[in-house]
Amino acid sequence: MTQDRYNSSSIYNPFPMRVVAKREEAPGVRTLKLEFVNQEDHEFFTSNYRTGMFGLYGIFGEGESTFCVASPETRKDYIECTFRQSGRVTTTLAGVDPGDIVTFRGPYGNRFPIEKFEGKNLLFIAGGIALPPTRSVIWSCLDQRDKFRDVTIVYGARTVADLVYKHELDEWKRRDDVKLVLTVDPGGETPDWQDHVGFVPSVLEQVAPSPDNTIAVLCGPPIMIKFTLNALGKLGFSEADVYTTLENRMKCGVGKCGRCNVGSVYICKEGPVFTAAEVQAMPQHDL
Amino acid sequence: MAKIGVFVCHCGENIASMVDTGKLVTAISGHPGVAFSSEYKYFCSDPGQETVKRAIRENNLTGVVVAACSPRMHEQTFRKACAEAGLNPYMLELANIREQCSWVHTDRIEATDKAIEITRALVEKVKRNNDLQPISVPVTRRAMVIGGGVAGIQAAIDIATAGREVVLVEREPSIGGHMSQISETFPTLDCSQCILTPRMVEAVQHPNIRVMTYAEVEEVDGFIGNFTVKVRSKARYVKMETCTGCGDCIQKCPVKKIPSEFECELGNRTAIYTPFAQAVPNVPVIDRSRCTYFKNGKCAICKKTCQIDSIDFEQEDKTEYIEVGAIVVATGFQVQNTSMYGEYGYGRYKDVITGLHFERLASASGPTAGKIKRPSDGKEPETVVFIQCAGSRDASKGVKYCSKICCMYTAKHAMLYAHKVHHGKSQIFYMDIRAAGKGYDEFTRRAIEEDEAGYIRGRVSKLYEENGKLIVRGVDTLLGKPVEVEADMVVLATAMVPQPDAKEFAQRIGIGYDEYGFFNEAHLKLRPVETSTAGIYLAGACQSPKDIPDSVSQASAAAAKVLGLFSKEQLEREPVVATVSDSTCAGCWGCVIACPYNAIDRKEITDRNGNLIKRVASVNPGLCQGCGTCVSFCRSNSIDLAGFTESQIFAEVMGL
Amino acid sequence: MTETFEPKIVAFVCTYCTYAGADLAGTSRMKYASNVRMVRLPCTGRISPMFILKALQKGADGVLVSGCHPGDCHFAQGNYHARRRWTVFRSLLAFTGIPEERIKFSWISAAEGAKFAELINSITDEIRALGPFEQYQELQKVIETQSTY
Amino acid sequence: MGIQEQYRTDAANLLDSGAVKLVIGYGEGSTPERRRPIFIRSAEEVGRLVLDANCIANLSAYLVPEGLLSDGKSVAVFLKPDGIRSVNILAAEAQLNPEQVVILGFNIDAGLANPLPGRKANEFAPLLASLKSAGLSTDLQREADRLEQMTAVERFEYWKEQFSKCIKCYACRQVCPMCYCRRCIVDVNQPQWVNTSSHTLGNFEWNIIRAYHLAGRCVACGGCDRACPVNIPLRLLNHRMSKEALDTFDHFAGESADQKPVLATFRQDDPETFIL
Amino acid sequence: MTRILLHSRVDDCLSAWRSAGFRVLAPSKRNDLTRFDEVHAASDMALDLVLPERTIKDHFFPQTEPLLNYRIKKQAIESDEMLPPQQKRIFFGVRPCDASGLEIDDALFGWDYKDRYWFSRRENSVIITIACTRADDFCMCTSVQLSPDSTKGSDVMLHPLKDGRGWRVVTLTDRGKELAETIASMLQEDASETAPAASVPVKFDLDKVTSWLADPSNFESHLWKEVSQRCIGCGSCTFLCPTCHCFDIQDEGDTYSGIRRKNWDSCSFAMFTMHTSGHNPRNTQSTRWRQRIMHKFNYYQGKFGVNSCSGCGRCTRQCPVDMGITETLQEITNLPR
Repeated sequence: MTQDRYNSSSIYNPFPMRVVAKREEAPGVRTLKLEFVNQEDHEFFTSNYRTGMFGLYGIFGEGESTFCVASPETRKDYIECTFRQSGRVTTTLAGVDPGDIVTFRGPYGNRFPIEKFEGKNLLFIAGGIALPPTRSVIWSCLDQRDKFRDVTIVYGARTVADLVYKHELDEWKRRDDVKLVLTVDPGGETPDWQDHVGFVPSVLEQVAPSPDNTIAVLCGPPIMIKFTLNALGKLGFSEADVYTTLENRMKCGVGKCGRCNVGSVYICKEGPVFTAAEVQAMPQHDL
Repeated sequence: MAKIGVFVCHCGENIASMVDTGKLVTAISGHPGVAFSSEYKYFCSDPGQETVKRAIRENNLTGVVVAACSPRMHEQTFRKACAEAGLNPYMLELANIREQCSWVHTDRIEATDKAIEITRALVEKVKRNNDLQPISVPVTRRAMVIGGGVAGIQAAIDIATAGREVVLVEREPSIGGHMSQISETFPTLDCSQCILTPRMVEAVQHPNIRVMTYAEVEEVDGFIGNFTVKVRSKARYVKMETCTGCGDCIQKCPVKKIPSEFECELGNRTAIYTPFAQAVPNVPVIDRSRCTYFKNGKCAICKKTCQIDSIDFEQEDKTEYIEVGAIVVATGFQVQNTSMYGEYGYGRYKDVITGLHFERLASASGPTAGKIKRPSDGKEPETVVFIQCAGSRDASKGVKYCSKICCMYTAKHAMLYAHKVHHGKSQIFYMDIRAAGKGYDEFTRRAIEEDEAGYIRGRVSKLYEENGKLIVRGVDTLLGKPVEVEADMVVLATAMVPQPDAKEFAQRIGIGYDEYGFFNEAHLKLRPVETSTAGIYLAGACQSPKDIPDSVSQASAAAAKVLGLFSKEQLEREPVVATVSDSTCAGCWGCVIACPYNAIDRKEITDRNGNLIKRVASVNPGLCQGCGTCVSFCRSNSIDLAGFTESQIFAEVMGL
Repeated sequence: MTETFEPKIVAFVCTYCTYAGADLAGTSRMKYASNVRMVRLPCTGRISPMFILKALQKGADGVLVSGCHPGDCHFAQGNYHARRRWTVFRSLLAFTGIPEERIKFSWISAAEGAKFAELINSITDEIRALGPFEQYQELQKVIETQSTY
Repeated sequence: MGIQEQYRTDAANLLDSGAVKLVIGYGEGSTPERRRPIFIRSAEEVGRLVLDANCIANLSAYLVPEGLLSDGKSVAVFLKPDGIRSVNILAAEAQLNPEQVVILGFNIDAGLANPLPGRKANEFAPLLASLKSAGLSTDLQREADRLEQMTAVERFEYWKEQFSKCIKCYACRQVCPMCYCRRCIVDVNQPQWVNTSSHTLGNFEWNIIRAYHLAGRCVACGGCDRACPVNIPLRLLNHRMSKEALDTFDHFAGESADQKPVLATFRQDDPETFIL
Repeated sequence: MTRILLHSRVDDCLSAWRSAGFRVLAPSKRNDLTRFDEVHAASDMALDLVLPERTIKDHFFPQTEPLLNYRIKKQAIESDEMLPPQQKRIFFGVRPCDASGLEIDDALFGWDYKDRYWFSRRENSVIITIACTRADDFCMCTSVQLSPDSTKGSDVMLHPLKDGRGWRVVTLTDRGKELAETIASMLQEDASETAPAASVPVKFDLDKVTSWLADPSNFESHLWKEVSQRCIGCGSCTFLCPTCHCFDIQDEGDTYSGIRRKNWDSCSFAMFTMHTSGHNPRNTQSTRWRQRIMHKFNYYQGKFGVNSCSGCGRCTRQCPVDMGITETLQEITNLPR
């Protein structure tokens, strides 16, 4: 299916998407909810999208920017994406309103093999703006909750304000089939903050479930990943059971433009989802 | 995406008659990002502004373009409306489809197309506008008044009386200006000195006024609320602090035959002198170029004469930097040199004089003690010819403008002459009699009817001397006949022109001037006492020819502006200032060199441990005036100007 | 070039002098050609050479850059800086074959409404006579229109 | 002792005495005629230094990378007069402290490299003054004249052809000592003033804006022209700018370390023949 | 059976091909630059060059290429893809290294999904290669296991005759055979001896190089810094490389419409991998140079089974500071075992 579509029309010609909702998540961080303008585009997405994949979101005249699809594979009527306003494209995307048209190319890349997670305990670990990719997997699992055993979510941000998806955090907090652990960096707490204060790796060491029969999904900035992997190692997690995502600068999204490769790996094709073991095998300097 | 509202104003018929506003609205409503568009007869009216405000609120507009008149006209009006509707006032652009479109074009289709393009470009610009906040700067609540004529004195007294400090700077040894040279004033014929001297004294004695005479403004630095003025007090060689003004030194000074500037060279003065008897301060100065002591080291009689040792030959010029928040420029005018009129014989015939000479002749304190005597032989002239518009309203030789006061002072001169020389006969050549003003026309009528001034409508073509008489030839255009008058003295009503150094002075302090050198007001009608440089105001004849009442009114108006500025400790300024991107600045300092305001400093960027990482440019928003010279210099595009950012201009051009 | 060719002229002007001069032309109801689109800037010192290039890319057949007379700059020196930049940039454009006749520089004060109107008319006539300047825009397509593309 | 031997000895002494931490010079290249920049950090290595008439590159560009001079230590560099002028401009634009630059000066005359007396940039002032009075290259002027004599249409065609070759590899920029910006205008994307595409318009913009940015700063070392892999005569653009700066503003790039940038200064009586 | 093409018949071939709807491109010199350009006569060709300065990659992967055009409407967008023209082309006088480059890049443009922009041009092109009888100081095809007469990427191979009258014609692919048929009448049977292929010395030990690069412990070797010290970070080596294929995508236009373009980009540029956050994985010139070498001789090999270098030597030939792949690989070769 992917091949057919790619070969019959330019991979570079994006799908028009209508913005249907916009949410301010944290300072400079926004979520857009997009719906397909064309039915065949939607069908293509529906038949190809799996959690973990990413897309190129764009505005004609400004360009495209890469981020994950933050909505789960169990909800394919729309696409949600969450991004921080920083460059030219994200600045423009931050300014769109419901009714406006943006573009989407994708879904690209590999996915979290959640069928392999079935019957296991799940530990989700996310830092800051990296909750969106994690959240896609989380909902993909929670929407079929009975297939998995215990679900633990550890999410940390620099400050309370920087926590994204606050309404969903509340929802997860209320659920008794999810254990949610929130933390903010020291100094980032507000006076009424009830949860943890501390960096994710150290909080993790206090709250992590047993590594037995547990899959960990870890997303965050490079420095957090590095320390969290150490912590997971100490806790006894095998590198093969830890999944993470890598994000590099991308332009084409389809393994041609040569920008995203780390070693011989094209993040856009063979990623963005990797096991910790795969990440360790890459040239670390180029990450 | 941005939600821009576009409001197309008809300006009555001013725009709508030449621009198809309906077509403009239709075209613009289809433009990406335009969320609302409408047209209305007068958007500047209250209901018009209400429409704008309602549309902003109801549509959550993120920017507004008003397609109407020039931003110079109503930008503030609509900014205020935006602010009242909760939109940042800088999210507004005015598309000028009146002054630069409907009023200047004759083809409705072309004008409409142009209006659409102008408006679209500004929609694109306003999409990139940013919320800006006015900049607050502290105000030094002290004013400087430059020029100690009647306008300067009035402005100083008004500001001082309201409780603010004033520094009054006059370059002559005494304040008083031209008004102190005048004999009587129209239309009341009261003595000029009599009404001016008390004001001069009031100024010099006012606790809030510091009078600096014989002093020149050399430089003005800074900006509204925060000027630093460099003033050089010229050496008087007489100690201000101790001199009692007894005048002994003047009496004894052996150099007596110096033509007096104050007397228009009709009288003489000494080398140590005060310009006139009622000078304020009454402290003489030594004219170094004429003084024997300074020429050859001998004499020093004044020093010997002075009982309180107030003569100090060692005195030097003194430079001071004075901080002020506002400046009133009241540097006055001069009388035009009329020598370009060969036909009038000025400079060739001693008895052809200017109006100002006549004032001195008529002045009770003047060289003739108020007797009208002609300069050549001191005889009382029996026929005096006055020639109006001797320079004014003459594009070929003189100045194009009307000097405004000549009709009145010529009438006054004729009256004074009639009062002083009862058998004398005055003949006045004129083009029109312009006597608009309270009591003015009555005054000229009195000159004609009571004092028998003979008005001849026409111009003088030739003037020559014959048998000790000045023969004035001209045409009486009412009779259509040539006339010839034998006169004993001729008085030229010469034009008022700017001070000779006016242009250079304007450049020095940073204000605009017109082709003649009169200083430019910010708006002829609506901001007549302000200059385009914020914080600098105008009073008196430095702006345009004025009579005394006008000069005094304008001085009070300028004072009111200064006091308005001083009513707050902080001043809010337009946030159109430059900012530097620290991450990309390479620190080449080109901008620092280019900035006309010295508003850019070098800033050190350090890491957490205080180690220097690099040096970058940094704009002081208080000093920055927002010209953008630095922005277009910067090779790496590391400086931008709020309100006119690179992105805004790019969008505007790409939207055309 | 057809006889209906109407040039597109983009003017970059300072707000204090030339823009005000154009306003004066308006308030004086002087009539002039409608071909000019004004971009208002605080000062000629703000005008960067890129503005001119972008106007040409956007299809301008002529560009006018105008500000206060020397000595009259509201910002004291902006126009002096601008003059140097224009001197240099103008010679560069000329050297690269962008006709000097298409890039005009002028000083127009706030008082010179008449000069503004006359200038717009004269440069419009001049540029109309020169014809369209599509060569610059078309540089964008040189590669894909080559026979070897 | 020939100049090569002499300068090898000088370099060894400078390194041994600790006067400099690094010598930037020329070494053998991949063909007999080629010389390549080399970096010598110890006296033992000075034998690799070569100095002859093939040493034409302006090595001053290697002085500006961030961090090289930030420790306050000095660096010696082989420079021709054009390189000395570059050092002056870099000093005038606060990119380096000329006191940290030890110049091993030479010029090439009649196929030979000859030593120039002096060690610090300011010691070469008389030399630079004489270069200024000697004027710009007459060879370049002859080439430029050929273009000036064309009609505008012909010139436009000429440059269109030349710029259509440009591939935006930025070798001209990277090799140029004056292109030290932390962010080049072409990398500014908000807004995108210069089209990054290497279509002829984008190339036109790039080459024009670079020439403009070099106005009054180019020392005619020819580095960009030689570096250009597609042989665009960049020297002519730069020469035209240098000529404008010299003829109109009496500005000779790099004459001294306190020279003010020609485009950040002005004179009230600057000529303005073209302004209406 | 061997057939030859005489130089004197080239013009006839050109007319035959033109009437068959082909555009013929050959090395030529125009505006001080040698490159493949459309030719109308043998006299337009510059076949005596060792190599033209520009590669034929330019005509398959142009320096800038429109991908699509777009129009921005109010709350709507429209876009149309812009594919390259369907023009049949013959590249005449290609050198074996450049022809090999095309085949090397086929792997990249063809994996997972076939890049239509590359392959529509590939499919419409016939490559007529002339074996090299001369080489210069920079040629290094033999070092990367190719040769002056390697047939990789070619449809037809022409071997220069010893007597200099023409070339022996060897067809290599169906496409080549078809093309030869169109000029069958201009070819003649002839057993003349061909000139020996150029002798190109082997400059480095590729096996040693690839195994050294494959050793992860060498990733942080001091060698990277030493060999790249004088690198100024321009993109000329990548842009003149017959196999470098990195690109950028940029939108260009005004408020109303524009074109999305694919532009060459280079791993030498500091901005290439810069994240918007400011983090740059390859933040020094030495790491960028390492990426280039690793990509050509390790990663590409690992992924597509072939090295991404065809040995043309342009990277060194035109380097402003006399650097290049050869020197680095020689340094690696010279390392003690």
